[in-house]
Amino acid sequence: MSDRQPNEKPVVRGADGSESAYVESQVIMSTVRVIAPFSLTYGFFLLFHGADSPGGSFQGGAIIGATVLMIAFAFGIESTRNWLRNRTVVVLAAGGAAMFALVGLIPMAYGANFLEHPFYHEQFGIKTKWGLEAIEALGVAPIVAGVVSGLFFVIAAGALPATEEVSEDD
Amino acid sequence: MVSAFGIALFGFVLATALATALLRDILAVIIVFAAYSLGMALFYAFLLAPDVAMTEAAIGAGVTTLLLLLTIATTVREEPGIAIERPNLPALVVFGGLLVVMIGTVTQFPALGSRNAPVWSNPEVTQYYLEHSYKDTKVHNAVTAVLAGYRGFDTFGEAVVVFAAGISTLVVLGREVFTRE
Amino acid sequence: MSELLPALLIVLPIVGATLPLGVGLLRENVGWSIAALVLSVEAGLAAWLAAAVYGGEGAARIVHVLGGETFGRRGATENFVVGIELVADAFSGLMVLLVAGVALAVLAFARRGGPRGNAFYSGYLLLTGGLMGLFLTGDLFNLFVFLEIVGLTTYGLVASDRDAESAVAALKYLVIGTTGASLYLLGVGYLFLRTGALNMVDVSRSLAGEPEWIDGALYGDPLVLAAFGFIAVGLMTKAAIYPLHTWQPDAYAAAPDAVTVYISALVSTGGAYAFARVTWTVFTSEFFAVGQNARILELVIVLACLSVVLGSGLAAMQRRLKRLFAYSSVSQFGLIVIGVCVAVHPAGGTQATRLAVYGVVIHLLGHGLVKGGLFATVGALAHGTGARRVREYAGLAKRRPFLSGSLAVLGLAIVGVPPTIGFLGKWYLAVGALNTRLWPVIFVVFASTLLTLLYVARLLEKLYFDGPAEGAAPAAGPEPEGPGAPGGADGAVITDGAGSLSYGMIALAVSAAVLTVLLGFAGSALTDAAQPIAQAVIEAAPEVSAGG
Amino acid sequence: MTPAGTGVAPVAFISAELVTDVFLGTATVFILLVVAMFYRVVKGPSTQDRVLAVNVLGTNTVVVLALLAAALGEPSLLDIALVYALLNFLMAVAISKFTVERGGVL
Repeated sequence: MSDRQPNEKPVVRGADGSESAYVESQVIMSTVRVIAPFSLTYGFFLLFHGADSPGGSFQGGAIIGATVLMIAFAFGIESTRNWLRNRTVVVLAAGGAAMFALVGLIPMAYGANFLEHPFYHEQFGIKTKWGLEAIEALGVAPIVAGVVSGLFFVIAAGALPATEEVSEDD
Repeated sequence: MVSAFGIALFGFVLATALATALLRDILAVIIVFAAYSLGMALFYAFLLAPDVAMTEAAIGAGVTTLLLLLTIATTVREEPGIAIERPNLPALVVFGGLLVVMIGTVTQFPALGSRNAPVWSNPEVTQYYLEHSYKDTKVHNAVTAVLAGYRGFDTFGEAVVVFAAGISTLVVLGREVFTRE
Repeated sequence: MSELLPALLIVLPIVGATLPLGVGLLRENVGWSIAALVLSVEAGLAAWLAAAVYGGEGAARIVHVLGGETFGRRGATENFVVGIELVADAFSGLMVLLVAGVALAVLAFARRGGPRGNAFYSGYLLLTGGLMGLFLTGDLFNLFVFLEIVGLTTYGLVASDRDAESAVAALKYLVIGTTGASLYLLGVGYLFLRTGALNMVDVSRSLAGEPEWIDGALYGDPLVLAAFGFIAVGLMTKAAIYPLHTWQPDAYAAAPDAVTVYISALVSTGGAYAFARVTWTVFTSEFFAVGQNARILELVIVLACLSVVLGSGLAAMQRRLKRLFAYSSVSQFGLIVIGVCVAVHPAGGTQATRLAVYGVVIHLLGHGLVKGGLFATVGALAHGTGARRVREYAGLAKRRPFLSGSLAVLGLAIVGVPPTIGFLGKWYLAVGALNTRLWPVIFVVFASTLLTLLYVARLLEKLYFDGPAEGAAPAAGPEPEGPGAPGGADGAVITDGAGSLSYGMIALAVSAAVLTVLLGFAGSALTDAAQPIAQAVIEAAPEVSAGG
Repeated sequence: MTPAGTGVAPVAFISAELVTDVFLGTATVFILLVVAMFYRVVKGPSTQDRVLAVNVLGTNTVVVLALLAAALGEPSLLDIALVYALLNFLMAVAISKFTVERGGVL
């Protein structure tokens, strides 16, 4: 690699032009409008088909999260955040973790072990397979989708100034 | 032909990894890193680990790139004065040491795809999975059976790792984002 | 019933961690109450588990097979585990008690002094759950998963003050800590490549060449040697051993006070525990008795000795209290790593191993308690008076007698003055090294004790015998909130109590001091508790089973 | 390696190995093209060059994955190709928006 510096590229700065910098682009918006339903469906396909083919909840959840990101890129983060309310993201992430634990804990309530899927078959006649599907679809996928989109919104919003919350009220 | 493909792919991954480490301009590094992810996903696919390849494709190439871009968009980015990072001596020494150890030990590895490798031949773990996973779970993909069944607790832990990453980001950025609606 | 406890201890805080966010949608500032509730239950469960482990004759080995019969251990115990096991034995039982106790106690500090907000307490509970998993798991890969949970949440909590200094410290910790965890993972990968197993006991049996599909012991295998190297370096990074310690002083000094108390007591302890666990349970003393393998051990001992000396030396040079005690941690973990190595060193006999194991267990426990208590005291003094530097401590004893008293007691415990638990740990470690005839180690321990005495004595002298000098009055008031705040402005008015000192903080500091002394008298009970661990290390048995 | 599941019915005088080799050989050529294209990613000089180059890389990857799927007889690799095609688009959108809007991806 030569020492010639590729410095002629446009100076890219982002400190000042934060949220107002969004520019509508008809091309991107209409392309995303076409693609987003497909990628969302594909995410769900991976998620539910993981038991029989490569892929699974982690990948599926990531694709679903990426779809949200795609929409946010095309239509602007603020409007996406309004559409997908913060509550949804929290419920996905925290709810997913809680659901995963719950699927594991229910057998323990009956004295079986944590995540003992065959217990569901013995006690309720639910096939073992559905236990596996449950932690994948109810646990991992929502966490991944929620955290991916949540991270996106949080990072886009940036840090709060430090002084605001370290107040001495109690 | 298999080895020719492997060597070409390896060359590409090595080039992208070096470029990621050495380029100075952050935006360029992010783009190069995405290319590295592409190469790694191809590698996993080539080694017949489609689940890992898909994860690398979805997370490494897709989500990570976007989050990194977003991060440099919301922070101040300085113009690098130089194009190529000048590696510093202690780092090179550590790197060299690690390289020697890795190359020295890699020669001891069982051959790729060897049926005698303990990882494969161990009758009480891997072979057990292959024999019993369908009987136990009625799931065709043995990887899913291991991930959600036999080693389900690891998956629980990894899901919590993802959750913890989200929480940590909230804590670091001081956001109670979700209480204001 | 007690078989369920290990899983519950891990899952409960994690479920609890989802609550502050979930309930936070409806109400603000519920985090502390939820954490207090969850951790109280957790402490009860931990006590129950400890009772189950130590209740009977000797120590029980309580195993929770995750996934039950189908997905965990199938049939007779000679078979390998196909899933993951959680194991509560004499070693992890003690550690679990420590985690539960400290986690609950630090909440008393965080009520007033800690960062607020629901996300913070989610992270706090996740960290507790991660530590529980770290101490209870019996699986090498699972250990990595919990190292990650502990690491990620700690990085976040260190930066929860959100000033520039703590952000940089957290970033440094993130980079170094993640590298350490990756090296550990690499080592585990090598072991897996050679044995095809991940359960600690099974890997240990495979290394010994027990199963018939492995021909002979693998102790001389280059991959296994490299695996120990990677794991040792990775976990020594987590335990902050020289020269991998650089993250620790920054992280401890820059974190909010409540977080410093917590992580100083538990997080590096987790790294040191993992190192001891892998060295003793997976590799066992037989690994080091083969060929030149003991040389690796001696290399680690040399690093640990450097850590001991440089840690105390650098501590003596610090002006800021939190940095001072952070460097002292580098030195104390050096001692623990020395003990871990001495216990399996082939030069030592049964007696040396026994003493070194006692030393490691007691010092891990004692250091957690003492260092947590010290940071709590320092934090409380800072909240009460604004003093964060050694010179600002002049004459503080008159104004804050209780806190100064506990600082004195805990400081002496760090030096290793009897009758404190600090003395017990150091004593056993030193005598263990003596029995192995590792003379340089004895010298190092002695030198570090002198250095420690130096800075503790200097501190106590300032505290008790120095009047507040004119012009060097402690900076007071709300200003020095961040650790980076310039302290000691000339002629600042002493406004006693910046308003954020609470009874919870004082109680925490004083009870830590009292407990340090009480446990100092409980030497025989502690060695009894550690006896089964020593027995297992002596027999090179992969399982710590009932005392024999 | 048998080409079972590739859907390629070997004609009598074309052996299965030959088919595999042809697919793998083509994939190797594509990888070499990728390496050549990577020069543009590193060199730049402008971000637009890089975006375009990395997009070509992505498309090439999809092709290579499809060829691998045929060569190794693993149709499941096509799923990865699909994921890649989707995310490659997303990446191109993100980077170009980043460039055009001078750092404001939002």
